[in-house]
Amino acid sequence: MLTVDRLCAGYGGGIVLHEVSLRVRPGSIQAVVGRNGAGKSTLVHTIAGLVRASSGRIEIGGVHVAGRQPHRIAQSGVGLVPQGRRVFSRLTVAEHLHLAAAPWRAPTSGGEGWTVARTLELLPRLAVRLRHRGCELSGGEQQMLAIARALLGQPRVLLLDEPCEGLSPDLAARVRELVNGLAADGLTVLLVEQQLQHAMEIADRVAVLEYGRVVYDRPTAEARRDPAPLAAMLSVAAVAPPPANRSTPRLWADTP
Amino acid sequence: MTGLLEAQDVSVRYGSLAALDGVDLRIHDGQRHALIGPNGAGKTTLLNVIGGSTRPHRGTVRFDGRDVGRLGPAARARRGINRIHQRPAVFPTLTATENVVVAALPRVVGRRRWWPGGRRRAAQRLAGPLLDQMGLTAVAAVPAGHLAHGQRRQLEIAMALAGRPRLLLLDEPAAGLSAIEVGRLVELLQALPRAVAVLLVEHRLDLVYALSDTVTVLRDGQTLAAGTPDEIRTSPLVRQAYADGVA
Amino acid sequence: MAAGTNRIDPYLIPALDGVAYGLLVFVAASGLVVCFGVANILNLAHGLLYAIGGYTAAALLDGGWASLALALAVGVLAAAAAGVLLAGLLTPVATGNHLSQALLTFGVALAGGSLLVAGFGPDNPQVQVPSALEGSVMIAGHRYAAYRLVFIVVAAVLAAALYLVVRRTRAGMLVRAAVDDPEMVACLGVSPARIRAGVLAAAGALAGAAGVLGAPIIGPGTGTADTVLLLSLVVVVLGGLGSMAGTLLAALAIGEIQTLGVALLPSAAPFLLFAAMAAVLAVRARGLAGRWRTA
Amino acid sequence: DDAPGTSAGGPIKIGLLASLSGTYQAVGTEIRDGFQLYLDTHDGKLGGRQVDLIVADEGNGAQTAVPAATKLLKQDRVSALTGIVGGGSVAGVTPVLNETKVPLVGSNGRPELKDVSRVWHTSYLSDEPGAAIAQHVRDNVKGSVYAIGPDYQGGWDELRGFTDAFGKIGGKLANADGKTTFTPFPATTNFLPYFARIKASGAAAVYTFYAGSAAVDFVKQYAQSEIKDIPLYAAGFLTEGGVLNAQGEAARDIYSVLNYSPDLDNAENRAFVAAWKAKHDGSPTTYALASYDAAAVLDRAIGAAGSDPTPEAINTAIGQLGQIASPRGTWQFSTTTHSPVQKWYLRQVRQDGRALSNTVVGDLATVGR
Amino acid sequence: MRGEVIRRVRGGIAALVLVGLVVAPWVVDDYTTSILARTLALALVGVSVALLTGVAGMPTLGQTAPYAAGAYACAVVGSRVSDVGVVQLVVAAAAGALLAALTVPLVVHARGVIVLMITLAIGELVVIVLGRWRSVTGGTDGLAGIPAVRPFWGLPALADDQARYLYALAVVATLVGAVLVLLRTRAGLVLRAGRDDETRLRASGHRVALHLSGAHIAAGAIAGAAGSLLVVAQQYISPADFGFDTSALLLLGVVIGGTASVGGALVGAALVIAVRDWLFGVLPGHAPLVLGALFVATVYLLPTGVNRARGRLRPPGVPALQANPPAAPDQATVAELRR
Ligand SMILES: Nc1ncnc2c1ncn2[C@@H]1O[C@H](COP(=O)(O)OP(=O)(O)OP(=O)(O)O)[C@@H](O)[C@H]1O
Ligand SMILES: Nc1ncnc2c1ncn2[C@@H]1O[C@H](COP(=O)(O)OP(=O)(O)OP(=O)(O)O)[C@@H](O)[C@H]1O
Ligand SMILES: [Mg+2]
Ligand SMILES: [Mg+2]
Repeated sequence: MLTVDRLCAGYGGGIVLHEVSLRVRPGSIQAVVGRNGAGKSTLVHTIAGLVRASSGRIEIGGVHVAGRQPHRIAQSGVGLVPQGRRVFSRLTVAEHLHLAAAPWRAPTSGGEGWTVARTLELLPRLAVRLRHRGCELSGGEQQMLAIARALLGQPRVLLLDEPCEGLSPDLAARVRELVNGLAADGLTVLLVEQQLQHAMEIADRVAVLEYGRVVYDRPTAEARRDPAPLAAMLSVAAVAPPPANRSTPRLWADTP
Repeated sequence: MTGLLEAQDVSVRYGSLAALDGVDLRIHDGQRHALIGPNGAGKTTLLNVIGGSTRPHRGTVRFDGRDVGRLGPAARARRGINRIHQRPAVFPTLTATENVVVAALPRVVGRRRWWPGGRRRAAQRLAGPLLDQMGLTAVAAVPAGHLAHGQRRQLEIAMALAGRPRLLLLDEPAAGLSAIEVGRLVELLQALPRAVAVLLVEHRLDLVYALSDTVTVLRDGQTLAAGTPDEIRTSPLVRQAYADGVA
Repeated sequence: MAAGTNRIDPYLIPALDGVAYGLLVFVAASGLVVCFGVANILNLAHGLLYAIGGYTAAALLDGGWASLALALAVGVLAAAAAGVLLAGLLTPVATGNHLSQALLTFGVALAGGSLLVAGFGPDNPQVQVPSALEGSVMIAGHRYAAYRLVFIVVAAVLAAALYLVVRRTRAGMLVRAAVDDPEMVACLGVSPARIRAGVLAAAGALAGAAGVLGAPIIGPGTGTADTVLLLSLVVVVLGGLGSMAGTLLAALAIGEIQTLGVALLPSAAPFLLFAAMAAVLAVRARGLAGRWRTA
Repeated sequence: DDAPGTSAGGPIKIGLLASLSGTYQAVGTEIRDGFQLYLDTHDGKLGGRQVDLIVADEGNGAQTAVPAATKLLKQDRVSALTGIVGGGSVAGVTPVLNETKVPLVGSNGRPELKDVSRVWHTSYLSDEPGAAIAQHVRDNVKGSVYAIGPDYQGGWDELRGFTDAFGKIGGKLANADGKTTFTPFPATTNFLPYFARIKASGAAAVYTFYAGSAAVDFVKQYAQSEIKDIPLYAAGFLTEGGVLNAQGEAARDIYSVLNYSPDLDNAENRAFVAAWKAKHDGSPTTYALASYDAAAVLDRAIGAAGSDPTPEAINTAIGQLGQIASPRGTWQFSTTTHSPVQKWYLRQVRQDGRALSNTVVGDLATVGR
Repeated sequence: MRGEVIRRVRGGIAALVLVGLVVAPWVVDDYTTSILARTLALALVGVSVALLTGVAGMPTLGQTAPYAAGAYACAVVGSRVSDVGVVQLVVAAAAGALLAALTVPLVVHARGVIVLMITLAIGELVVIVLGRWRSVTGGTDGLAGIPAVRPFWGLPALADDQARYLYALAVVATLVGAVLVLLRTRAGLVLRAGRDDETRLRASGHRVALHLSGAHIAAGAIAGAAGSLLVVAQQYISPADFGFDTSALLLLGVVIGGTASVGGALVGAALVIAVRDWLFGVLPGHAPLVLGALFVATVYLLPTGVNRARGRLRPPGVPALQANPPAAPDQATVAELRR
């Protein structure tokens, strides 16, 4: 359970997030969308403890964590896939996986634990790059590594900041499918995503952030029923209809 | 008609891994060419070879009829090859405006560019409208290191345009941009002077089809197919390539 | 044949000594390798940590093996504690912010150095080697200090251990990861502050050990800290910042330059070290020029 | 500010500049303590006037010494300056001395100076120890001598003093090209490669000059090297003061030449050593002695300078002092170089009770120009 | 708003300092004046260090090399050729620039700590040469007896501390002004960009090596000119003036001043050198201890210096984060936060 209540945060001299409130139940996916610079990453970073909250509450599993050191928050089960990958440039893929693996931590409720073998099965390209260093990977490979790194920490709360950026469409679809499965296993997921139709595919709720404020926060089903306000807010033509079968990767998902 | 850019038989090896293996590419003036393929196919590597930051093991790169294989990235930029990077690369302590000014300096034209400070002033005049086009006016005075991810990408596009490119190399320009920004980007690219050639790497195929005249599909460092967007869209080979890229 | 041997003969001992001296420099520098080479924390107080070990040795050694063990234990602990203290002082300075780190650690080195001298006096104290090692041994007809021979073994063991720790253990990986992106390390649930304290403690322990063991060769005194710091910095940077094999090679090269080089070219002796260093670094930088900031 | 010099019987300001931090701290402390000892044993008075001793830190050399001296001369307006460890510092301070016209009674370093009208030294000229011992080495060593020293002005002078005098009386150097070997200073911490060359040269003895930690390194490595059986002659600083303690057993039997040894048998020395030992551990060194003598010189000069001891008057008075009784024996200023004409002693490191010490084993020449 | 205030305050402080410097010789005693003159020379070297370290991103421990070249060139010219200040300045600056130009191939391709070590080696080599080339440099004991300088043909020689100080002040002010103007042209902008990301700068078509060489040579010329001021200020030079500790203190001073700011470098370097010189006089034997403690304290007390050295955090004077949303309420929050 992740609760954000009247959260304010910013950098140096200015405030970026203004009284943001969100509530993500275990087993559900909360999507956050919004224009560039709206404060999505700031929100994610504040929850992870990387940006200091100036006021407001952040609760994880009922425990107030705002103001804690980032490593403490990570220890309480928060996993982060940051925007821009941020893989360790001088560590090899194998070392990344070794470092991130936390087999001693209890696996996510309901699901089996994440092992190196299981992540490599999910992201086979990494398996053939095990001895490459972070800086030698292609953009997409780095993104895969960032996802693998977060999963191996056996998170209970997963913060995904545009996890599909740079992934080929099929792989992106598979990642979304995976996230969906994780949520079904009881994980709490906060998903930042630019492409609304992709977010709506799997999310239970959609929130829109505008200038650091939550201006829209509804269940996906409701948003689908009445797509106009959302579409207007993001000036997208229309909200895509629910996919017929969520588990099949749709190869040409982007084809207009 | 000879092409603006002719890359022949380009190969790049990293240890035992062939990132590019005998790739040919030809782009003529004003052509909009897209490069697609699964992750790790070698798209960025090919852009690096053309931009001069990676030296190929084999093969030649000719630009505007001359062999540029021995030139570094700076010299190629001065000849008109400008690019944006897959990971937005900006000058973090410089403001957005200053970023654009720096990018514009080498190829700026202005009547007084030989006067002291003249070049800088000419570049400065260019920066405002470019930032405006990218929707960055509000953050023009913010150091680039403090911009959001998507804003950095937009800034880098503005920088690439400020260099008055003849060939624009775009590595996933739309990644991380919101719908509004993507729309703006499409408009901008479509409004580019016809003489500017574009080489676009993108995973969003809707954009590829909307923006490109021709498409090359790479996979495992080799050219899998090339043709018009319509040909590529219907080619079963290409679908196969993507599917295998996942498994 | 005989003439040939004769021509080589005078250089035999310098060449051997170059190895011993190089290894001494390596041991002295090993703490800085961990601290600066691997963890990217510029610690200009490294010489001070070494001097702590040296003064401990001078105070405790009485010519017996037991006192050596005691001095080693005390020296390592004291220097490690100083390292932790330094980590505490460094808390507000970001990793990789070399200039501010330099400012702070240089200050600590200045102040700490004068405290040490105030405590132990300005004279170089006497250091007593265990009597078994005091003498010299004969090698190929030449006399050579026994203690320096022992050093060759100690340093070899240390080099191997360091390599294993840095390359193969989780701790080594964490340290290297923290250099790249401390925030992401924190997001893996490990406190970067603790990593930093650990690194400085380890660096301190190594420097303390080096100070105790090296005291009979580079003894404690007012200039010791500066000498050790300079040599260590040269070795670490020449060795390619963190590469264990490179550091060892660089240390050996420095050793040979300072002994064999001096024996062969005495008139150029003052220039050898710095000229070689500038040349090597400049050539290597040229090679790396393309690679530096692309990563 | 009051002008330099004061009304009859009033206090007088003396500036003492010495290395109280850095590489030469050991020497600097001895210099300060030697001067202070004289004051303490003379009611804190020089020439009947209460002394206001202002101490400043010379640091590692000219670049810190110059501002510190400037403060003493221009802000504190001392009537005389004393101390100064490094020759380079003296050279650096000279322009300010000339500007303020204050005399310097230096107690250690002495560079080559064009104009010594206001500069006096109670120590020695750097080439004198070598010149004093040359004859003894010539008489006692059967074979050639290897000369080696540190590569800076002090080292050049010390070694030149020896090699010039030694050559004049027919001595032969063992060095390959007949010229002294100079080791980078202070960078050299490992002397083994030089020892290999000495061994190869077939020298019958070695003459050297080192001080401070270089002296410790040199002597310790010498004792473990393959030339440990070759007799070692040196300017006395090689085994003087604290370094001897650090060298320990390795220093045994080394011969050295110096203008002082604490075991000299005369009344002044007995009183001086006793007073020193009452305050400090160990015996006084030549550094302390020179500074003690500088105080004695000032004592007599201020007394002779009359009711208004201006810097000028003090300077003139120093020039007229004549013989000075001192723990090292009687000496006097040379009229040309303004440094002592004094007797030099041959000493050897020998067991003295529980500790090793420099024991006088003979008198050498009286030297001074 | 806040940036404006800060800029005003800074401008005010700068003006005050300048006025203070001009009237100083009439207010303080000779000793302080002479120390100030010497400090000005070193502060000018500090400016050249800042130019390389902060602006061009080449942290240097070797600016003592061109500094020494300038000083010795000036001393030699002063005692053998001409006592005219302008001539000496030009010769010294040229000597510094020449030495810097000779070392360009060593440094332009290196970055970060590697530059630090290469420049350290260059500085040490120069000091060694100075100590051994006795016919010209007077060896380790240095050169004394350099005749007093006359600023310009026909003017009287500078005989007292006051005059020497004012001469140094005039030269420093002129050169610093020139540097500030230079940094406002595109050269300054491009150098800063290169410090941020060289690869990106190349990709935009700039000749990075050329810019860096230019900066290096210019910094060498400034350091050379400072060398001539040192000769004027203390009429004596020796290799000890150009040793490693001078480089180290200058670099630290520049860090304290905030590496990228010329004014900061001037003040920081001057402060460090002045405090050291002052401490050796008033606290004999404890100067290193106090100086060391001061360095440590500085890191804590001057977070701006620290942060700007890092070059990541927001420099003062940058406007608020984003285009503020039209609504008003957050203005209060922002204001609260800033207090
Ligand atoms: N380190 C920083 N220092 C100061 N301001 C920052 C910093 N990082 C981000 N900002 C500012 O905070 C605002 C929100 O940034 P944030 O990264 O949260 O946006 P975002 O919604 O994630 O955008 P995007 O979709 O482009 O990633 C932006 O205006 C940005 O300029
Ligand atoms: N410096 C390097 N060292 C080793 N291997 C590298 C290096 N750079 C790239 N590679 C490898 O070359 C292959 C091609 O990489 P490239 O970056 O060109 O892929 P890409 O097509 O751009 O992929 P993506 O869509 O994921 O960005 C990848 O498998 C990558 O791991
Ligand atoms: Mg973001
Ligand atoms: Mg790519």
